[in-house]
Amino acid sequence: MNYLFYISSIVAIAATVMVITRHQPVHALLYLVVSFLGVAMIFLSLGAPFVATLEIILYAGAIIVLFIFVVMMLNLGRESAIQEKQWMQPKTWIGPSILTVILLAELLLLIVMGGSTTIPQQTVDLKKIPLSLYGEYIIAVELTGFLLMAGIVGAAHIGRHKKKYLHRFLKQEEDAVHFSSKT
Amino acid sequence: MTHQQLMALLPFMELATASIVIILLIAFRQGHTIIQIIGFLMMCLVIFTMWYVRDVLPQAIMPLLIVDGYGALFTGLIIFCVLVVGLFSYIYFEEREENPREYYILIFLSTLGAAILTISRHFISFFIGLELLSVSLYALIAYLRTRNNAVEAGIKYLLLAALTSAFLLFGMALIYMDTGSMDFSIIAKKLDSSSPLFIAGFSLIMVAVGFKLALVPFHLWAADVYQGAPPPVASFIATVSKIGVFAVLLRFAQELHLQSNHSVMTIVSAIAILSMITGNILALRQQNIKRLLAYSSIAHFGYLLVAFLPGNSRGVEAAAFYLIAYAVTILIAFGVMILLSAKDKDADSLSVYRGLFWEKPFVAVVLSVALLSLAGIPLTAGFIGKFYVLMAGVEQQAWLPVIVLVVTSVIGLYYYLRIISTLFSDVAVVIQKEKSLHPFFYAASYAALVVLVMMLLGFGVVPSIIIPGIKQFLLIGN
Amino acid sequence: MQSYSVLVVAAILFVLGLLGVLTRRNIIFILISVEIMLNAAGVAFVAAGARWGQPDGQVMFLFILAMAASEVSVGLALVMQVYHQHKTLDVSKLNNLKDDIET
Amino acid sequence: MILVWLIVVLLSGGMLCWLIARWNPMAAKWIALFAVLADLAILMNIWLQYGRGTHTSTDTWMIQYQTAWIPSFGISFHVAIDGLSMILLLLTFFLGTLAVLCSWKEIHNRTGFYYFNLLWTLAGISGVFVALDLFLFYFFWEVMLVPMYLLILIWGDKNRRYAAYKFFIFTQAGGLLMLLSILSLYFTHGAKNGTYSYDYFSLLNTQLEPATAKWIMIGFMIAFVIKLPMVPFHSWLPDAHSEAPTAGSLILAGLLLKTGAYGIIRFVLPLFHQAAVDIAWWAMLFGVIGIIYGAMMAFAQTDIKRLIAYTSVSHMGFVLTGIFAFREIAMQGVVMQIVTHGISTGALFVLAGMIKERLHTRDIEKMGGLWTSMPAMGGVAMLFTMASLGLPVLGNFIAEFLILLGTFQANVLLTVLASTGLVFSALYSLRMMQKVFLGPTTSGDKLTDITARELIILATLSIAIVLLGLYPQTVMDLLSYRLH
Amino acid sequence: MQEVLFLIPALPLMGFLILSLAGRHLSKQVIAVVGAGVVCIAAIVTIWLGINFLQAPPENGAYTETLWRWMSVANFNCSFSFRIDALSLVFLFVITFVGALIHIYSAGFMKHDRDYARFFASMNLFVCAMLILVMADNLVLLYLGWEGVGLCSYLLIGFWYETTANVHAANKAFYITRIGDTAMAIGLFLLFRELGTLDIPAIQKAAPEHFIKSSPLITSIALLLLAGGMGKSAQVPLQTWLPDAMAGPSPVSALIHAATMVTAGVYLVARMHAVFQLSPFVMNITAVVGAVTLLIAGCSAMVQTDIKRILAYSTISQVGYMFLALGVGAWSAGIFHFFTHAFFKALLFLAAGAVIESLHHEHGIFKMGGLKNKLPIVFYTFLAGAAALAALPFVSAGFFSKDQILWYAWSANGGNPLLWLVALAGAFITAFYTTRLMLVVFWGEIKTDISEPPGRLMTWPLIILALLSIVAGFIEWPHNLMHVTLFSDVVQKALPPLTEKDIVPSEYIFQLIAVAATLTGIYTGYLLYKKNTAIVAKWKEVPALVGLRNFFFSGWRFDQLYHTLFVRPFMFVTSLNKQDVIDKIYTGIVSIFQWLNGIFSVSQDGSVRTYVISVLIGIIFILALQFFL
Repeated sequence: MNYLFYISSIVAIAATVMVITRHQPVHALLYLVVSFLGVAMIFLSLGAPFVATLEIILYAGAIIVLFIFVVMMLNLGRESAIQEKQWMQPKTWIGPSILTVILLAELLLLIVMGGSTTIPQQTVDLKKIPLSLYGEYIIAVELTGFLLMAGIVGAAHIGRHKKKYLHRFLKQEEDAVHFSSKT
Repeated sequence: MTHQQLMALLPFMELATASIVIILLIAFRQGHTIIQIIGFLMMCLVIFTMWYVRDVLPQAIMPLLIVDGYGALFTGLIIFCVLVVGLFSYIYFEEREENPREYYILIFLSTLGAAILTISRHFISFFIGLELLSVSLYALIAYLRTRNNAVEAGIKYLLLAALTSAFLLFGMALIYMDTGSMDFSIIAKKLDSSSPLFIAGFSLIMVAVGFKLALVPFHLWAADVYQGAPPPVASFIATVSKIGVFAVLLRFAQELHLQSNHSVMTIVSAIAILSMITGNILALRQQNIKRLLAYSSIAHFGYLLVAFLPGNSRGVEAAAFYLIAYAVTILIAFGVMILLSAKDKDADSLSVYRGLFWEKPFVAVVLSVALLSLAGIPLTAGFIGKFYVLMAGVEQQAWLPVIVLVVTSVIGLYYYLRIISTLFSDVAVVIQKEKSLHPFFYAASYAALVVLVMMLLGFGVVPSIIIPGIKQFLLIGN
Repeated sequence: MQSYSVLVVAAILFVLGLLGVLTRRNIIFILISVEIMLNAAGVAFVAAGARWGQPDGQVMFLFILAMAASEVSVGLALVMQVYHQHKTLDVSKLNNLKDDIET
Repeated sequence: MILVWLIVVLLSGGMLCWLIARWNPMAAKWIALFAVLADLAILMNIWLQYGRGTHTSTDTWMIQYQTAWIPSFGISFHVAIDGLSMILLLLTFFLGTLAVLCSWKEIHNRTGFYYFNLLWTLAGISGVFVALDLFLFYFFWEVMLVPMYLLILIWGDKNRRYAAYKFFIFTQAGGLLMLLSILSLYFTHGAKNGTYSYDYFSLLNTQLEPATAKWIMIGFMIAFVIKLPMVPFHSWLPDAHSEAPTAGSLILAGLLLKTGAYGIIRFVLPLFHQAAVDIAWWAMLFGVIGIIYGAMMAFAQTDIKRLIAYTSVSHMGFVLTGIFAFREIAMQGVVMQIVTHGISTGALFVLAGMIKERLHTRDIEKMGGLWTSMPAMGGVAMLFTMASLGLPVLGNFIAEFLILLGTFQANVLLTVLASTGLVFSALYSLRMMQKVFLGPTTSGDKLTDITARELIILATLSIAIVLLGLYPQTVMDLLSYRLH
Repeated sequence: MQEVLFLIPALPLMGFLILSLAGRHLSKQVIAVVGAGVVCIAAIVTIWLGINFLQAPPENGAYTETLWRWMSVANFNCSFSFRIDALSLVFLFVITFVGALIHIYSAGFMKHDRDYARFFASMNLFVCAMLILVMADNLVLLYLGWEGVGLCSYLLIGFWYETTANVHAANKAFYITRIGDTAMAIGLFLLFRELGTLDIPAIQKAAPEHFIKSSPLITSIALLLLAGGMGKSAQVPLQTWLPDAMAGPSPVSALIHAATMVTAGVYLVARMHAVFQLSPFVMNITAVVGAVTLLIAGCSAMVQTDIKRILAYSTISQVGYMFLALGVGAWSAGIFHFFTHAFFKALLFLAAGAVIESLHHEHGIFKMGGLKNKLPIVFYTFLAGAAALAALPFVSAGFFSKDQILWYAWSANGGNPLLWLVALAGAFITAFYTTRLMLVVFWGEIKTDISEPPGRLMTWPLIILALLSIVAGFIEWPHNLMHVTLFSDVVQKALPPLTEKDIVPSEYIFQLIAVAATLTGIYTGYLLYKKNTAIVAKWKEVPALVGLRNFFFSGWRFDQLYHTLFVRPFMFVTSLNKQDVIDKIYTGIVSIFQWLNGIFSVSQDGSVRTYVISVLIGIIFILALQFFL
């Protein structure tokens, strides 16, 4: 299992590096899928097959698809790639990189200082998950429902596409102008 | 779940129900006014229920929540703020051509999130409450999406909130890894206070909390978001969201006795000092009232952290009182702003307020009182709040933060006085007589302002009317 | 397997996500990077759960998942609005709200 | 209870003025005048009751009133008067009456709000002079600030905003430090004695470590010397005085500055006696610096109100020096100085206001020879100029003489330096007189001499200053009510 | 008897109050009656009191009256109380009597002036203050009078305030005397610290017991008091104000700057003799100051061209004689000179005033001339005064008093041949410039037309004073000539006895020398200004002499010296700091914060990236904190 963990970790990290360096949105998203798959393998190696599956289905499946959908809808292709390419000069990433490396170093130092214990190589009983979900954490689950509702309501309102009107009575005039300019 | 636990949870359930009710109302195509009134009634119901169930408190709903006096106090405060915000929102949106219906759903949901924060005693409820609050806020901030910059403010808030949520989660994970539990009280038992993992985890959690409370150096969003958001939402962020997050932080600290942890206190003191300094300095020359209030709130939460430092009952009382005073004050400020806002432009530029006293003396005086309260001048609740905080700080002999508090308050005076002097300056702008508000709205908002100002002055002159109440509430469950 | 090695991996992923947030201009990329960070936090939770042999880590992961989903949905809706209003997803163009220093 | 009424009358009078001025601005003036006079009458009554007779009881307090205010903090509404308070309150209502009178014609707009602020300032000041609970004291200390700020801000001169800010921020800065000190004292006392209280009498018995006492005292001192003002902290004063309306300057110079001196006498000395003794030399030194610096600044000014303002700095230097001499003679002198400076400088500000009303300028370079057209005003001005330079017969002489006489026993060198203030005061006073009233006539148009209303104000002040110079014993007896 | 003491100062005070409060509504006649009347009554009361005093001297040598308790704090007590002993009586008499004459004169002199009431009010106030000064029972009350006369002097020098120069002169007088006053005040503080009282009799009594003779303490007290006296009495180096003080009307010069106020210093020293006697060093200083002053002022008087300035310098010089006398211990001689000087100097000023008034306010003596026949009364009275000033033997009061001083300058215990020599030179100089003045003004040809001769109101006082200038000296004769010691008998009661050196040359020799000096002086004047005016003209071509003349003319350049030493630096420093440097500190703090605001605002650039970096830096900082704790 250890090998599985290390290999999948390397895959996940490498794929993540690719995600943040690709110019093409779609490429990046595909690498992200790889990264998620890697993470799923890590979960597996940690004895959590259930979340590994969820990782693949929901993250790699649903959320990535949502992204791809938006990318396609907004037709982000070449233009955005060129723009990112221009942007990705050393001077733009070198500063943040140094800072993040410092943060990483600090985190690693604290983690290592925190000592270590061996993670037991056994799968957590799958039953326990739904039991605790619908047992002690039932309120959290219900709240999550509200969280999702908030997301949906919010997205529905924000995503609604409406022209800018100063006033509803001006709508028709503006439409007329719009029309005349077309013809 | 026992009957009593259900009773204790009743107010929160009502909050949740309220959002559903609104959805149903929307589904039945009810108008703004109906929604508003129903929402208002629901709020009143929540407060009433809270009063009603206070006898069964405290009730722990293991492992996630504990409804005790502390939670009830802060929830009550939150609900009160939402009540006022709701009233102002009604006025605000009635004037604008934007469909305000989803707005109320989101308001209720985020209130629910904040309320959950006040009673959570577990990382999961902490996290969910926070997210419920933030996700609703993303949409609320960008609610007037067609207006310039509302979307920009929304996306800024979203990106940073999500980022800091990740920090929060990572921090929680580290602590979980360290202690094997996400329950505050169990963490407290298992905690080795000098554990590096715990410190790292707490630091990361502080990022998220600091972000929500707009503490330096996680404060940069605040001004932009206040400016871009509709004033009622900005007031909501300034009050409800911050109260909720502060409540959970305080509970977390109390449960874990963080105040005795030297490194944690160093972190908090550093943040407090930085916030006080930065907030006040940033506000010095700001011409936009919304931004100015944002900066001042940065400073105020720095002050509040000074009350947080001692970790004794006086500190908690001080924090509670300060939050009450602050919330009332900020609501007045935003209320005035909403009242003065024109249809297509919020009254956020200082020039709108020039010579307001001679045009609308009542509003100007109200605003002045609020500003004096923010500045901590006697006769106002803000003074007692600041006094309380100082008292807590001095008692703990936290001299450095206390001195910084005093010095920065002096700096802060400058910009509050600047606004006041603008209000009283001579050159009165001819206020364009647009379509004035419906008389009812005027009456309602004036009444609200009067009540708020009475509270502000009442708490300021006779704080005894509220302090015993706070103490009593805080005693429940302790 | 040592617990810290998982945490190290999670930290690396987390920091990579952070780097992505910092270096990318496209809002979608930034959202993606945030997702990476959340995912990293999830890894840490699952590892912690595994260490203590509790289901709580995995339960937390589920909540993270839900939160990520709702966040992304609102986020993408905002992205659409941004694109419609600004005709660009360049985050550095979104700086109308800022301090105007009076002189 | 009667003491509460003193304040309540002013507060409610102020509110009433504001409300009624909408319909009848004239009524507001009369209400204001009536309110202040009522207070003056009440106080006189108390004085006659308690102050005159030989006091046989050992209790130095004439009247006390105490009721709980914020019991959870140990804060009570505790007010009381002794001789010192009585003197200062009499001064307050005396000058308050004149302030109302001299605003009679000067304030044309927003009359009601003006009198509201005026009365509230007076209320805050009287509160400061009677408060015996440290929290209450601080409360009033700040209460007098806001209306004064508004007085300057709204009815001030051209540069009023700047002056108002400066005034407020300086005072508040000191005030907050004082608050810190009050809190420290509260907790130190509580930790020692187990009872947490802000009450003056219980705090009096606090045993403090020398280092603690020093720091706590410094907080108090800074607040008071800013108000006083002591020299490095004086820079708010010329601006505030010169921009304020006449009544504002009168109250600022006559009363507000006195709260600083009062604070030192009432709180710093009894509460931190040893610490105060330790810094006495420095305090006296700064007092002397103030005397000389203020005088030199006054000499250089061309703005008449600024000039007078700097003379206040100089005169208040005497107060500081006198207090820290720790001699009874000097202390009597200090109280005399407080009273007489209030009257004489107040009168000078009133005169400056009258001149400004007529000439529309404060620049003394543009004045000259005003005696020709306004001999009566010139005469009064001469009187108060002489008072300001400490001419015998007038009250200020008694004050300065006693202060110097007392301080001489404490420190010879500093007293000698302080005495040079007598020369300096002659320099600036006569320069002012020369530039304004003497010399060739510059204003071509005939100026009206003082009117009947102005005459009442000036005559009252003149009589007061002369009486104080000839019968200072009245004040001294009143004060010794406290000292013995 | 004692109960009426208060009337003496109260009468002029009443006059002041009436005139200052209601003066504008009264006619000039009423004003004159009130103004002069109160002083006359005061004079009558004084004379009556004096007669009583001489006939039946009170037990302890003084009348006292306490009006009310002024201040009583701790161990400091002082009352409004008056005390008249022989010394005070002399001063009282001069003040009220000469004062009354001058008031009467003024009624005529000022009759065309607009501010008639103000003039009399100020004059009355002056008399009142001066009376309080000399009647005061304690030093605080004395100080009150002391400052009061300073005020009146200021008011009256600047009486014609519309001329800036007059106002400057008034200010100058006030400033310089204030310096002396301050020194004196410090002296009082010191006295009080040592003795615990400021009552004059108590001091007289306690001082010899308390102080060690010649101790630094008593020396400093005496020096400080002397400094006060020097300021008021225009002694070097505080003499520069007096010549400028001539800007006031002539009666003012006569009353304040000749007869009374300038001798306040003399009074103070005499009054505080108990203190001065304890410090022989300070006595010597007093004598030296007097000697130097009389010489310096005399030299300046020789070359002045303004009639009043000549008289002013001569006043300084004569007061110098008084100081000299006091310094050498000839107390009564000093007071006697004050007594005679008051008459003849007041006379000279009044007469000069009459001259000036008649010549259209012309002050320059070289523009006068030939007035001998035009203004006969003025001429003869002036002549009497001049004779007294020049100390013409036997026919003038000045002779008797000055002769005594000359004699004691050598023979008294504190005396010294050098002092005598200086005094002698002074006598010569005095005679010389007096002659010069007389000759230039009254002889020669008429240079300016005369408007109207002075009326009777003005001439009668002149005549009375002239008579007194001649006869006043007869009450005290040099004892080798005729043993008349009416004056010193009286005064001596209040003053310490005179001690003389054991071995001195015969007094006759001194008198002869003095008379010779005077006569030589008169002759020199006659020679240079009447007989052979060419000599002076020739001298005017010698640069060294012209330089010397200018040096004398400018009063030995004291003004310029003070100007460069004190005035200019003071003006410079004050103007430098007009904007208050300390204020700059605060504005600096404000700018620092504004600058900081600018710096901090940079972080609010609206870019999400900046915000994230800030978060990042924040967490890095917080984590880093852990490693350092």
